[in-house]
Amino acid sequence: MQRWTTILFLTGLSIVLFAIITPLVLGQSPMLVGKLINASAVNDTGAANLVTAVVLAYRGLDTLGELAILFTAATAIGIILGTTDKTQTTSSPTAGFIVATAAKVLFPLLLVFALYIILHGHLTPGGGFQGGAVLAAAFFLLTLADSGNNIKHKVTQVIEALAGTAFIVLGLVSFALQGVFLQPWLDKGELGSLFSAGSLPLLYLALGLKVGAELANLLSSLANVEK
Amino acid sequence: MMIWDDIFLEVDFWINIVSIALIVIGIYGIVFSQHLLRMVFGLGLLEAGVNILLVKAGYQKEAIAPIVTQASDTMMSNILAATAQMVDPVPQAMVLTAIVIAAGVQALALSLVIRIYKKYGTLDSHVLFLAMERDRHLSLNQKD
Amino acid sequence: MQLIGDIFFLSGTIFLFLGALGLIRMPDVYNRIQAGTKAVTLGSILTLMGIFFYFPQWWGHLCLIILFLLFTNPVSSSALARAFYRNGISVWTKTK
Amino acid sequence: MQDSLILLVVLPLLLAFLLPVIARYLGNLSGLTGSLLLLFNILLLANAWNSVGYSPKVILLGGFAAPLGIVFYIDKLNMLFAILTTIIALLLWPCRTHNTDVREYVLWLLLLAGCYGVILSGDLFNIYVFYELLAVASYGLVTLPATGASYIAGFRYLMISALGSAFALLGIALIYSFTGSVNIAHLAQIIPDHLHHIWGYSAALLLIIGFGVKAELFPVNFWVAEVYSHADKRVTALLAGVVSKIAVLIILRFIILLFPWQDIFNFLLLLGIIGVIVGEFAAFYAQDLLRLLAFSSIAQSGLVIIAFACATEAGIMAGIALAIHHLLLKPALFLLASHCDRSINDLAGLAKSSPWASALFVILALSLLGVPPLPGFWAKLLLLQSLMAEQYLLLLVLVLLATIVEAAYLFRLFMLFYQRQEMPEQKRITIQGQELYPVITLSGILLLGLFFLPLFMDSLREIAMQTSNIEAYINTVLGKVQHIGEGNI
Repeated sequence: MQRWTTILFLTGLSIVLFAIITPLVLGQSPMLVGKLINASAVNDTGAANLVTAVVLAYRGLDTLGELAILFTAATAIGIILGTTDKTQTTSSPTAGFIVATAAKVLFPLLLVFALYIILHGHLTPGGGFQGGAVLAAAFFLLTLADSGNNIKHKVTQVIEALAGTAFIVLGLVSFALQGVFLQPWLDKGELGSLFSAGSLPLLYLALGLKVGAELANLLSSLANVEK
Repeated sequence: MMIWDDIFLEVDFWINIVSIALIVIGIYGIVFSQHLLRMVFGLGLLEAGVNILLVKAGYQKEAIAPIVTQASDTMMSNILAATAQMVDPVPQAMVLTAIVIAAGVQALALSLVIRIYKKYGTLDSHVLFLAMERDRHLSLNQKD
Repeated sequence: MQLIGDIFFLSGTIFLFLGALGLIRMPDVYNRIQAGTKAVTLGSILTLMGIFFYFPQWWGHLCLIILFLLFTNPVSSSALARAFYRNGISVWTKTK
Repeated sequence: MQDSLILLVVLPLLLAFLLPVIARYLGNLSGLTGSLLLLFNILLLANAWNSVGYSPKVILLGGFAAPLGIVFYIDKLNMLFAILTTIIALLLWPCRTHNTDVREYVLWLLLLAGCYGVILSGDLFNIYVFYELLAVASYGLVTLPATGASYIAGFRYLMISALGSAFALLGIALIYSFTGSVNIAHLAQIIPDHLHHIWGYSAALLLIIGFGVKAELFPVNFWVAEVYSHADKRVTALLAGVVSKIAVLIILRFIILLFPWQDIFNFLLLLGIIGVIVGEFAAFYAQDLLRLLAFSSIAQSGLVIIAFACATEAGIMAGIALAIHHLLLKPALFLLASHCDRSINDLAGLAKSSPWASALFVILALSLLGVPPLPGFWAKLLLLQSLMAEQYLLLLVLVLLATIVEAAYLFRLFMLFYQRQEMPEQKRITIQGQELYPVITLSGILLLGLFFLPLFMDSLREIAMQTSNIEAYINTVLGKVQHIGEGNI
């Protein structure tokens, strides 16, 4: 009986959702704000990647809030799981030859790749979040390969704090200079070159480091739950 | 028959189907399942379905990715002509935000699941609810 | 040219589908890892080769991606299998 | 001057990011930094209050004109809620001298940053982001007691809340697909006329249900009792007092600006009245004091929703009055009750062991009920007047019936308190210590407010007038650039 009511409910839900969603014809959205942003983004920010212009300039406060949410989640997980700061007294098994070798080869590659993604965020797809995720993966790979080489909690904490502060301070500097928080400043440079788009690459660098440290923190506290 | 052929060959139709399926499976996982881990997975599916709908809102027919590739071409008019044909970048930015938020919430939920499992040794929501009520009564009567 | 690419795509997606199916239907963890790794690796490589026939100018990127896949997929699956083994999950022995 | 209000959001975030590191050097002083920050915020708000004056102001984030970038919208209603949030947060600030976990302060700061962002923001997606920030911080705070029950309550809370957030995001996706904008002022030009059909309604329902989770709206409020009875008392006080009212504030903005349709108002009236009735009856049958207060909080939120759903100026005024009254009163009640966390029947004779505290509790509860000279009466009177004016007579009767039920359980409680029977020695409770200052301050504010009632009513009327002025909102945010690209729809 309960099974049938469940099925009935879900069928009804799908029909309702289908009725709501179907009139949204693909590719014909009105794009009121999008057109305006497309027309003015290059002029306003100097970033070749318009998504970056939206993420960091037009909707910069969303990004700050999102960063804060990640930080909140990491902090709350730290409280819930009670991160034990002891430096691995229990002898957990080593990862074995294959992973250890792979980590040695992959770690520098991943590091370079992450920095590339972060620093070219204003030119190509990618940016602080994606690069930060790769960065966290690189450091977590080291931990996997050699469990003695635990992610240093204190170091990530300092990086986390400094990177987050850097993001806000970059916004506050523009507040002090122009009276507007998170307005792009610095010289916009030549469109498409690495040193362009003013303060956006700096913001992305801070963002990437923050996200990387945050995710590494999160992974290490999930991995170090006392048995 | 022709109408059905048209509908089934539309990409739009299949995107809708996939997103609706993800949303419905996600709601089923959260509302009807008794297992805490399944609830977390359901949450992930639900968020994925909603994100597909959100990013779909920015798509334009025969438009290009919102990145200016001809960097050497510094003529402003050329750049404007290129950007006029681009898809809407705003939903992409919003989905990026939504994904990161969802990741944080799910990690938090998983850590709670770990804690609950360590405490009670089970992840069945009915058993856990009874255990919670029992704990509450114990703590109310024990304070004296 | 594009026909060859389509054939590669089709075979790639078949392998990917089989890998996904194996992930659900296989009886124990080790078999699942097997299906998940081998079939999916082959499927992705075939799909990437299909892309090569559509856009030949991207051969450099594609080669790098394929190399990366070939290098990382076996490593991750071996790490997973090792973790399961160390945690005492036994091998499926029933033979119907 | 009002541009510096952005610091309300930014400074708590900055301090939260820095605190884990600088706490190593500050030690026990690190809790104090948060209090100092809140004091600074009060100064900031007091400074901006005069400059906001009669016309609302807008802050352009990143310096981009309205529909492109994010805007903060500042009027007296927002300022009032920001000030009240700051005051209550300052009173509830968990400043301990020993056994400090700095991460608790961090979560409080992040929760407050989320509150300010939600109150001030004038952008739909930005509201969603800050609402999530507030929600995630509250998940962490709810599980702070680290008991098994608090983990389970926290998990259920997280699941319901995340489901609601996904609904809200779905509503935003629908709205964006139909209009191509997320700026509220811009949407207020488009939605009421161009989306007045089934899709507008579904987006409205999704958004209201989504943000209604924190507002303790009827179908999504069953987390309330568990969470409030298991969480830390200060967190409970903040969630029940401040956060739920902020969520109601968002819903008010939505129904005034985006969905001013009679069907939506009727739907909200229905949800509100069901919430009131369910809340009062559940409180009547509640077995312990914290649960009783939690259910009565649901009922009070329902009253506020009913008042707002009248959608007249009088209704908005009544709703704001009820919300402010509850916002000041509920934290005090929860703090008083936190020491009597046991089944109701064990509270017999409480008045003998702690006469002052039970007297205070009785006065506050009478105000909650709406007994004539107390401030709660005036707020409830406003509600009844606006219901009368709109001819919602059945609703009026139902509200009065719910009040009778409320009176029944509250007076039962008072009788227990003042029973002659002696309390057993080992069960004796005294209410004192750290909770005393916030309780006394809050009840002082409430009772002193009685003397300034006419003044207060005038400014409330002014705020309600400003809030219901849609044209002013649109003109302030979008400036002279009217009707951007409306022809496309």
